[in-house]
Amino acid sequence: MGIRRWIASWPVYRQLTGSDPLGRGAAAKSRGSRELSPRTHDADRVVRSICPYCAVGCGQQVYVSNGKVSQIEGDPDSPISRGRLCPKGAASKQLVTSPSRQQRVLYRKPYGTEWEELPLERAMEMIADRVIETRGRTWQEHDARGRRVNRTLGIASLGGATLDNEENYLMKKLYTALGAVQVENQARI
Amino acid sequence: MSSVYRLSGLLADPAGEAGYRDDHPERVGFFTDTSVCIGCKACEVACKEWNLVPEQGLDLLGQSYDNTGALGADSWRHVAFIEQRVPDPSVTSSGTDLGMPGIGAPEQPAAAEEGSGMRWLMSSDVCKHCTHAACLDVCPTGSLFRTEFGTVVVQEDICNGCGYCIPACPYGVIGQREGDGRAWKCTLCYDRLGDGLEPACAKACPTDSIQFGDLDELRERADRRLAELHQDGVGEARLYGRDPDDGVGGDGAFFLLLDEPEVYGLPPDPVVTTRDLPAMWKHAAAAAASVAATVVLSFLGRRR
Amino acid sequence: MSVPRKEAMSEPARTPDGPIEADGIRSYYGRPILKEPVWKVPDVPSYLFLGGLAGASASMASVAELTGHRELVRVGRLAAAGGALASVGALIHDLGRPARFLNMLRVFKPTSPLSVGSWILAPFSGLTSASAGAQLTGVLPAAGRLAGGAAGLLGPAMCTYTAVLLSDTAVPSWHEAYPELPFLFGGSALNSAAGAALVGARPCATRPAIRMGLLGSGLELAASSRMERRLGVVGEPYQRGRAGALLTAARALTVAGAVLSVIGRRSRAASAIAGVAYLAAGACTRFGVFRAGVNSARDPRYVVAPQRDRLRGRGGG
Amino acid sequence: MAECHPVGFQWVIEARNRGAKVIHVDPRFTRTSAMANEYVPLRAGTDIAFLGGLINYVLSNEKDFREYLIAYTNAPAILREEFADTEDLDGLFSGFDPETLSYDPETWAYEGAEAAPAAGRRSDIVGDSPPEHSGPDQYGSGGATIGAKPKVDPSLRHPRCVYQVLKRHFSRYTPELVEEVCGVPPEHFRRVAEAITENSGRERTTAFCYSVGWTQHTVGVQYIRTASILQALLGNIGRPGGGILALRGHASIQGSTDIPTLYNILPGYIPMPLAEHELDLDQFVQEDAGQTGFWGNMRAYLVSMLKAWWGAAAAEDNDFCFDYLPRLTGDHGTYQTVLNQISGECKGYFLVGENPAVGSANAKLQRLGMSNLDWLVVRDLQMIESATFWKDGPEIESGELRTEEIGTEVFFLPAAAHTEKEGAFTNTQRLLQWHHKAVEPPGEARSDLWFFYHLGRVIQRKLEGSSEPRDRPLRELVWDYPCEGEIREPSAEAVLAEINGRGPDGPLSMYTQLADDGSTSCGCWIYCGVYADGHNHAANRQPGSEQSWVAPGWAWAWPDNRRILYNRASADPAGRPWSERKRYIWWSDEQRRWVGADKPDFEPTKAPDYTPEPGAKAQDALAGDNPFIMQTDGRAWLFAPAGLLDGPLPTHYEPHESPVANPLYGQGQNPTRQVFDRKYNRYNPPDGVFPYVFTTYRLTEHHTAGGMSRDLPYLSELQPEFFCEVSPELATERELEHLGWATIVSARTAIEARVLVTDRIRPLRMRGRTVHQVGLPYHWGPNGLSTGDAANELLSVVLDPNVHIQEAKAATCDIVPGRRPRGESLQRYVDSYRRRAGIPEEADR
Repeated sequence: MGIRRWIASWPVYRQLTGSDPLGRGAAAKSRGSRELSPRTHDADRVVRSICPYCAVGCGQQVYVSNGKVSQIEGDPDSPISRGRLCPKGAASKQLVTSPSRQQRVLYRKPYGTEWEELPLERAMEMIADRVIETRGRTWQEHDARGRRVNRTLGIASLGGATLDNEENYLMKKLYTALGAVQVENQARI
Repeated sequence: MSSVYRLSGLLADPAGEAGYRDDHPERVGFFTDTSVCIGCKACEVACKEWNLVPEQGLDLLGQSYDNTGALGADSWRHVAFIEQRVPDPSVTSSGTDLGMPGIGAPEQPAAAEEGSGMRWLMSSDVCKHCTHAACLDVCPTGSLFRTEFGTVVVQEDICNGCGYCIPACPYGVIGQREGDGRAWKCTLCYDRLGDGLEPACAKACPTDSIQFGDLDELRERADRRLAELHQDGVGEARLYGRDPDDGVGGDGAFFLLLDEPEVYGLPPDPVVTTRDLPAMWKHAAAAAASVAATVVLSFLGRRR
Repeated sequence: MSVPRKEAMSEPARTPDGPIEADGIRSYYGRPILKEPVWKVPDVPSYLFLGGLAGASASMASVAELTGHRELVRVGRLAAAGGALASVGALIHDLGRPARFLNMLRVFKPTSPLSVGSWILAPFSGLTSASAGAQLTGVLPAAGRLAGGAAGLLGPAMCTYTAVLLSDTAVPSWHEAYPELPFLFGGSALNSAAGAALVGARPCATRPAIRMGLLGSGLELAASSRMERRLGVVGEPYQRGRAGALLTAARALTVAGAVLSVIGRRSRAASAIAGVAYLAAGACTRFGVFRAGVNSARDPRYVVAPQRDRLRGRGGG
Repeated sequence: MAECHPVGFQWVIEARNRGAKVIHVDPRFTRTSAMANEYVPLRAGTDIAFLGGLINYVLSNEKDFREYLIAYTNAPAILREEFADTEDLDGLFSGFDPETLSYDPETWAYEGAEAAPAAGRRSDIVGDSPPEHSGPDQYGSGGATIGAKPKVDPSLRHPRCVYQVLKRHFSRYTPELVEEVCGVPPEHFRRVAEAITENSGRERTTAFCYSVGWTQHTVGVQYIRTASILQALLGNIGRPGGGILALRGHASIQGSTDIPTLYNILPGYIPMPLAEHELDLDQFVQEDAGQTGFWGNMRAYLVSMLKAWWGAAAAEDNDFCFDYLPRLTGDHGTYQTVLNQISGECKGYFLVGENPAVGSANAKLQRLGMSNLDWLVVRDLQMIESATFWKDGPEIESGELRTEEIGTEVFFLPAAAHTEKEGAFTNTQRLLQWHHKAVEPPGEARSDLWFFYHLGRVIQRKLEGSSEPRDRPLRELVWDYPCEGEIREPSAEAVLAEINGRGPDGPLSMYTQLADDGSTSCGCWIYCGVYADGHNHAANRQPGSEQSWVAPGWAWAWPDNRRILYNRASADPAGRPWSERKRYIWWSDEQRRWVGADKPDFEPTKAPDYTPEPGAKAQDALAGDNPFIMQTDGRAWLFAPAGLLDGPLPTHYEPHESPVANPLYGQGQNPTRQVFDRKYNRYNPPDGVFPYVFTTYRLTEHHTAGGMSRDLPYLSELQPEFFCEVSPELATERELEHLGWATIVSARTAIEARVLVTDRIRPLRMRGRTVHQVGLPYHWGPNGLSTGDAANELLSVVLDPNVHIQEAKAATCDIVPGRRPRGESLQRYVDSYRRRAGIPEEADR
């Protein structure tokens, strides 16, 4: 049985007994080819997304396998993009799975020459302290001409335009409550 | 070779000829309409993302915006960029001389968009999935094989890197991957086809320059498009690889070009090398017979 | 990896004008249309040479066996086995995945000269090894004779299938040469085998080998001159550069070997030198032909010009 | 468009295949040009002359869409006698004050109508130096308000009616002038003019697409104005296939303007209040409350926003916490901020997915600012140049800065990618599209939502016991979003619900439901309805193939899911489609409402014959044939009687740095542009030292400053390094070799690039002289896989006065073969250029 199967799996045998005597097709098909299936086939889920590059807003389908992004493709349902993507959109998987992506908080001391690692929690506390301190130190109740301004010019922000609306909303809301007015983004540039 | 197993010429059903049963799927392919290619290279990236093709290195080639250079083991799609000067009616009419020498296409594209003074041809090249595929024919291991879709695919679990397919390809498509040793090229996304998906490049192509489908249907579509362009005065438009009677029996991936094929780096009249294989074997047999005869002859006559 | 590509750019492709027009031939920045063979040097030219040597030697040995030229049997068997094994080694070494060399026997493809060649080479190397083994050890002499005889029958095919191997490619200078190349390789194989005999046998035993060398040289020179006359443009790579030099050397060595084999036939040293000349000629022929093909693949002119001519001949575009 | 928005370009190809003519106007021949029927190269920075030429062509050949023009634009309005045009004043409009380099717009008003400053502009302007106060971005999306209905002459014959004024103003913009300024031959220009006018009118429409090639100029706003005038004249606004389409370059750059991280506006284009002695909510809104059009409801929009922010603390008796809003005193834009960093006023900086060390004009200025901070927080996916400037920036290499002497404390926080968080991007056509979360962010990477929510939470905790009045806005801030999962990610949908707004009965569905009495809350009034019925409409995904071509079932457009703005203009004044071919929204007599494939950008049941009662307010004051509902008069403005700082009409000014003089006027440049001539920001004088024009741009293969592309192998290999593009003629003139190196110099610095010699860049002939242009893609910097000098190093900071956007698209330079000097010799090299050009040296460096 074993030997017979072994011989039967020899393509030459298939050449001699099958419909592909020249061994250019059916007889030459390998086990890998017979078992081939696209990796999207076994994805755990397909998540609908939007391309993060330009503002055309192409639809994307994000395939997830084992908690990892395994493929990103255009969403054919999108009336904007009809499933198509440009080179950047097509490189989205590389963008989100890039090995050079930073995954740890890094900290550079004043006058320091190298990065140091810093736990995220600690960084959040330190940044909050800096914000409160700088705000207090640079707070303007009134400007030089006595007009009420209620603000700080000591803190500024420049945001990209790849942020979600909800993120921009929280930023603007928090900054405004902080009295920080120098809040800007790519739209000015 | 028997007439059933043809090595060249018309062949209606390459998958059937390769031993697949009559219920095998229709032959599929690409029609790449370069008249709407915007050279974005989405095809190159989408292909690499799907097929996990390695990066091929950073190298500014200075060939217009083409930094890929050619098809190969690590570039299964390659967008060619060709800058050409063409007459500029607005310049001649205002009598200004831009000092443009008269180089450019020998048959000057009549309908090159007037006024531009130049045109920029872009074309996404890919494996042609020939009806008579030399790479497949010469492959000694059966790694390269004809799929049930009529396409030509390297089986990576088989290839032993003998390299024979590489000089056999009349288009210079297939290449050997450094550090891996095996031969690689476009699979027409064989794995996706099995799942009813279209190849990654065709799916991504923003302007539908790369069209995927049943080959017969694509050929009709291409004929219509060609007629349309000719009607619009784009006389230099031509189909390349569409003719099932050409030297490779027609390409599974064919093109609408706006200049001579060689301008895009394509051979003007490729012929599958195995077309001549029967003749080659005959010559080799004759030569072998000559060798045998010579040996025998040398031992005739005086012993010393 | 970027270095060679950068250097390639210092060729005429550097002009920013897009398609290059040289000699009326247009191209894509002067880039090759074909991929040049990735076959390694010296692996593959050696494989071509050694295969030819082995094939002709095996045939020589078996005819010698029949005609009682014992010394030539010995030299032939050893050269055949040595050549065959070395040629197998060279072939495996050239593979991108040497561990998978057995895949060569996974299918039998008449459309693939390398498949056919593998199916010839595999038994041939086995048979020649067996016969050489018998020769060396004196064990099972009958089996050795049988193996040698069988190898002798395969020998001529060994000499010429490698020509088909090269011709069955898109490489212009190889493909277009398919009518002559088997004769060129066959002739060269004959004088290589003769060369081995001249080196390995005493002058008193080499007379058939000398004749074989002369006939082989004649065949080789005739084939090569016919080839170069017929090929036209794609024949150029056989005449130019290193390839041209190698082939010229091959011809000179062949002639020298032939002449010396005759006039020095009584001298062991002269015969050996003639033999070496023959062997060197065989190697030069394979290396030269190999390199000429590679050069023809590199230059888009050799691809485009004949195809354009063909199209013109058909009255097409 | 093919270059930077390839997937959007599929529709252009589709249109071309159906017979549309595609015209591409650009200094360089791009992938778009390759697909165009007509490519028009022109000198960078001269589009107003080109578009002005088209306007002149339309007017002098009476090619305008007359019915549309009379009914829907302010062409018939009559101007005051005191108005004087640039044609009369050699390049200045009436009202210019040479002392302050600013205009008093009083004389630009309609006759009989007082120009009134708009909301947020009541502060006395005179106090600050004029180039530094806020411009028309103060007016939100509605433009400036005007006080009363103007006198009109529907026959358009009155010499002071807008139509006639326009005609005179543009009469010198002849094809010959276009050639002289732009380098476009008259024959070529005429073909474009004919194509555009033949393709406009009842049966056909023409669309304009633009990008930052129009905005990044010292006259950027006026570029758009010029196109608006042309499109309004041709009747191409509010109609299918028409419009002026901004092709924005970032996934949610529209969203970041709608819900602005911009200093001068609040969500929904409500202006930030300016500093004033006695400013309360009523006063702030006063100017608008009595006004006509939808801005008449601004109090409701603002009060609802204040309720969303300060909840119960915001009440009638405390002006709904209006006082919690900080006040502006001038330009607080990003470039001013950087100058404040250098001067030491600004001490802490957040960079959130932005890389100014490469992406902003005069990148050195940015780095000098950052190296003078107390602390800097950088949030990004990759290690961008703005995070590492202290270590390996160009100033470290040149010896201008030393790492050990930079006191900036730097926090780098890894960000989550779009697949690792959920939220909405607003695309270039105002579509809010939700992206769902696919996977968890890796390691310590977090979304910006997470970062700002938790930062706010920590700050609130730390200030818990504070009695400082300044801390009340923080302590009372509504900041309680539900969190999910192990990393405590705040719910983006909860934030969206707040943005959408709530009333007593739950989620609101339309901004007309907003009240000014505190009974509704709404974070951004124009987004009201995105969460109608508690359903996330941004996540709507009805397949395009299963609905009409307008595709209202896919995502959600602001406002109210309307896909074409001002679409009332797609019907004639009587409400009938202008033509069957171009029908879109029309009045149905049977249904007594507007019908069509889209939602009407109009009150759905306001009949075409509606005439407002005298004294009517807000939208009620607009007639049934006033399509431009955000304007106070409901009309498209050919002439802007108020709202712009640099003139009521566009006119050609040379870029700040230009090798040629303005052929139109003695006034060469925009007189009100913002100039910052100081150390590290010197300008190139118009002499021979910097003889060439350069322009910056993007390539398909990369994304802006490269943070999302230069680290990706598949993109980097496609465009592996920085290069410059020059014509063969310039290459000969300067001995530049294809693929060799070139050094490009401005008064700021010198950079090096590989050279691509290409016919795609063409020398332009104008007035007997040749202008050479150098093309510079600006994606590169020293970090990442694909590297090179940053083109933005070369640019100066000089701004449009209205919106403070830098002139990045036209400047001057010199170009020479070879690589640039390194280390200290680079400074000496640039100094030698400055010396030759007569610019003060940076002596005290």
